[in-house]
Amino acid sequence: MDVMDKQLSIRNRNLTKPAVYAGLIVILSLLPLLIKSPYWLHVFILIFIYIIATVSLRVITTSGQFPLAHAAFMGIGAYTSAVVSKELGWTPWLTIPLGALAAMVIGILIAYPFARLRAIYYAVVSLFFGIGVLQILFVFEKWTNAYGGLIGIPYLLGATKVPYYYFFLGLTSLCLLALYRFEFCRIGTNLKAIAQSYMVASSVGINEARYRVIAVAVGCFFVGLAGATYAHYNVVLSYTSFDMLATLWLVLYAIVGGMGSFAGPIIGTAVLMVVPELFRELKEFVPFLSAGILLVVVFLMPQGLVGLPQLVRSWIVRRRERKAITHAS
Amino acid sequence: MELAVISLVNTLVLASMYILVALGFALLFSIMGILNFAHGAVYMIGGYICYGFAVQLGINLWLSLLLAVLIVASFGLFLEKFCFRPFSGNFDRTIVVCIGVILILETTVNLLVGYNVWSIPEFASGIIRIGAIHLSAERLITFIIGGALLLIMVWVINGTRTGQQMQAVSQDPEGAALQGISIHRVSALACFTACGLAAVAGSLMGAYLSLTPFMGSQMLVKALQLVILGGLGSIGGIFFAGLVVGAIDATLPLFISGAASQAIAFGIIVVLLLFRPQGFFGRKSG
Amino acid sequence: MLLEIDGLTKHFGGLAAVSRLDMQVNKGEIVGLIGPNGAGKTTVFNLVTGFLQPTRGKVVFDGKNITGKKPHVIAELGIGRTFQLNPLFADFTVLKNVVASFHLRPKSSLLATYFNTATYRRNEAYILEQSREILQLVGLDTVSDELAKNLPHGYQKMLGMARALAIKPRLLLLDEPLAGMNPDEIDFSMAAIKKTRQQGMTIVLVEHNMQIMDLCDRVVVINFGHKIAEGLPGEVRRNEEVIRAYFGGEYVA
Amino acid sequence: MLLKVKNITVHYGKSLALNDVSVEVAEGSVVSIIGANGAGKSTILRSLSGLMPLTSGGIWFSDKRIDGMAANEIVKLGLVHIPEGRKLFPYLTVLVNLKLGASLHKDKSGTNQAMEEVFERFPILYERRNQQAGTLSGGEQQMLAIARGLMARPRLLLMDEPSLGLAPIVVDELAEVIKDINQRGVSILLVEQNIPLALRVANRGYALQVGKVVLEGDIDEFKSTETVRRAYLGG
Repeated sequence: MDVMDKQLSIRNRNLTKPAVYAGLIVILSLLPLLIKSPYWLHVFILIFIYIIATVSLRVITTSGQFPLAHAAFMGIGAYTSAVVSKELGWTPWLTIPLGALAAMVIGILIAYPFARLRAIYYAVVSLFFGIGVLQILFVFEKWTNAYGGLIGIPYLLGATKVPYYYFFLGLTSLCLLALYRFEFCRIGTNLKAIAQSYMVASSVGINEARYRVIAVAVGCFFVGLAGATYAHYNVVLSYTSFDMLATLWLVLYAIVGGMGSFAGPIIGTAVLMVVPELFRELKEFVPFLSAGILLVVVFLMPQGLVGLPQLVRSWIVRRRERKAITHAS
Repeated sequence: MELAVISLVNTLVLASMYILVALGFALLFSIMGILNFAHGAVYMIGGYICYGFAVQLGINLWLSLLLAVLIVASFGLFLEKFCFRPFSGNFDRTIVVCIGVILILETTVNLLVGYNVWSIPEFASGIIRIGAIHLSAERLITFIIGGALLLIMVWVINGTRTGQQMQAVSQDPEGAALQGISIHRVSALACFTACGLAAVAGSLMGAYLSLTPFMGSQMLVKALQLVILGGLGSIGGIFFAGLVVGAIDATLPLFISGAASQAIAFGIIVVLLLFRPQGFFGRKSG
Repeated sequence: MLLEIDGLTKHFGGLAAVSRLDMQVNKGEIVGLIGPNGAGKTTVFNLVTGFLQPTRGKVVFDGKNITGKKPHVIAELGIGRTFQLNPLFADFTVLKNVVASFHLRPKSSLLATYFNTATYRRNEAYILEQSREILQLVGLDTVSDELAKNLPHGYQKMLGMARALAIKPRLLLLDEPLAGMNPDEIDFSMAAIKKTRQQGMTIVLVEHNMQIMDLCDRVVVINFGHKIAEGLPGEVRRNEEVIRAYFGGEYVA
Repeated sequence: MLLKVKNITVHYGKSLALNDVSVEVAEGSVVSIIGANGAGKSTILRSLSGLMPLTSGGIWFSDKRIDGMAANEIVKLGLVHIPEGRKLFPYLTVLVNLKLGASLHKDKSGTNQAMEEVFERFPILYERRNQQAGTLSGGEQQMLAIARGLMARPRLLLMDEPSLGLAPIVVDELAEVIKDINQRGVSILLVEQNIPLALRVANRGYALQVGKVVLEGDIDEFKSTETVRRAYLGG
């Protein structure tokens, strides 16, 4: 099995992977020609946005930190951009980067004190932070209209779906490219080193605190970007999109897809968002479906959905072996 | 004066309910290494089951409470065996399992009774007068039941063989197994108790306030606050943190508008934890 | 003098794990730090490398006071170490363990790293070459593509040493380098230590296995945090207090 | 034979921890296993008490096969393991630690009697009975670990490095305690790095090297072998 994996991964590295990605982008680019339903375009656009969010979440986890405030940072980006463009009349093209930067700055500010927390302490304290920071929306009710929902946010590209579809397809591809490079250069290696053993990492001179902060800064920037663009696409914001439950869903997308690989969160997001839409007629029974997916993955696929091909492969091999044995005897 | 007494009573009521839920949550964490994110949902269905028996089926209220507790506690046994034991100590996968459980419970509630706000009838009615002070009997009974259960729990954990075995497993599972203690039995018992306590709190809170689908996640956050603030593994810490959080929740809104008080409450907690990551009474480790 | 430890003391709760320890290490020496289990040897290493803060006392490295500095700063100054329980970058390959440990020299800036500049690529190519050399030195070049967690115990120990060498240290602290090794691995590991020493490395090592004494220029014996003897390996072996600490009263001849 | 370990092989993750090891303990004897750190000594005890699954081989305790049984089931048979590092319950009192040692025994009078005997043998534990176990000194903790093991009323006591971190004078005391327990009818399988202690109390010895038994024999013969002298006494 090991040999097989190695061959496969070598082949992947050379040609298959880029080809697959290019093919995927071509197919996705052609999709609006086939799908005329604005509803389905909407679903795809949301998936693109959430892919940025979950992949940026995973960046932070590669450093061994498990943040449970990621949707709140998405909210920081979204509300910053929405409120500034609405109140000051700035163009979204300017406020979107501003929203992303706001998320990053707040991320950096908390990352320093949080760098002394480990494991579940980090997770739980960041969870409290996420809930608390969201309460600030209610304090500034005048601008955020947090209870009723913020409306009247300027559109980024008008009211039709197709331009957004291409915009987000491009943006998400760029973000993924940027984050991919981040993970697979020495910076990412250092983050993974810290996650595996922070003692060894610091004994070879890696500044643990600094790299943990870098991971958070990058993760928060990209999720802030996702939030800010979402604000000017959806043009209505509700705080429930960014609360604890929303954070937990982001985490679920990543875990169900598979935290161990770059592709995991992408696959997890796509599957967990598309499947409920496919079975929309089931209405209030849909959550059972989602729960079913969660339970199937957690019990049968320890590596998440990305581990499925290998699982199937090893299952086939085992079956073949069993057959061979019965034939022999 | 009156304000002070009211906020004191409210503090005690809230604190006793928070502690009931948090104690169970802490038991599961220290014995199985499970952060049970579904504990809030378990608390919620406790309330809804009690409501179902008492209002929809018209059964005696106290009997309904008892039935709700038994059903939810048995559900705890199921959770232990099929959802927690396979993933003990694995943070990622327990989150997934717990959210699966939350989804199933919440959706079931939605299908059966809908997402409207309901209320369980009062367990006691009327006003009790002590001098110049007026207290609702409902609050008093909630506090008395909560307080009594907590006292019983403290006695069980510290004074009985079973409780000592629970502590042993939480301090050194391998050491405990070598003394012939069955870790599975202790885990199952902890889960049974934890879910039962949550159901009591859910039913009482459903009468004291009301039943909403959000009560679960709100209580989950409280339980997390208590357990982390008190210090993992410290029962005294949970009680202390319960009073602190209860006081903040009962008192701050009297002075500052709701949202700001919430933000400040979380701010206080985050800052406390940054200075003392092991909580008030935490044993120094990790 | 390369390392000077002066009155080093560490209390855990009320107990002194290390008590007023003085110790010097000269350039080019191999010094053995020995003592029974629980004597405080690993604590000394943790104090020197910044993983623990001393209660009192001073650590001077190459004329510079490094007491209380962060571990990564001390690594940067040139002290490399291994760990007793030998944590690894378990999910990296053997080669990547060493490559990842080449964090300090040569160092690329964050931006150069991210944008894959020519300098960064040159640095990484150099690092790859150096890493292979180090693996050859410790005899792990044949398993460089294995995942570290799949290596046998003895190999993992040697990988720990390879990793410490990757920071190009001037002082190497080895915590039980021979523990859990079979006789062949012990011979091999001792040879590797000798080779590093011939290249001019200064080494302090903690070990139970008395075979290691043959390698040492000088031995410091501690028990319950106190230094009880110091001297040439031969002298220390005959020291009554040392024999008592190790074997109990009965074996004092 | 009270205990028969036949050709057991154990893996720790993917690496081989024990390779075809056989050990026997006769009723009433003290058997010592010596070897360096990482040789697999603790692994033997951990497999015996059900903490570690076997890859192959079998274990018989008074003619009953016990490999594959759960740890708490094995204790019931009278095979009691005092683990390395003691594994006390540090935040419970000495008294409660001792009571937990008798978790399996339902009869109160038997437990009380065992408790009396234990206090008689370790008066210091009686003095400290209401103190948290974590606050005892190293030597006292080791005595408590042994006492807790005795509370289970063992037929065979497995001791893993009881001398770890103890001062020489306490080690002497420990040797006396081991001999005394043995004289009262409990068989003992001792794993030690402190070779003199191991050789002093045992009737029979095994030497382990990287997961394999390289030497075994009755104690006098065992002691006199060149390998033992050279490898472990540094002479």
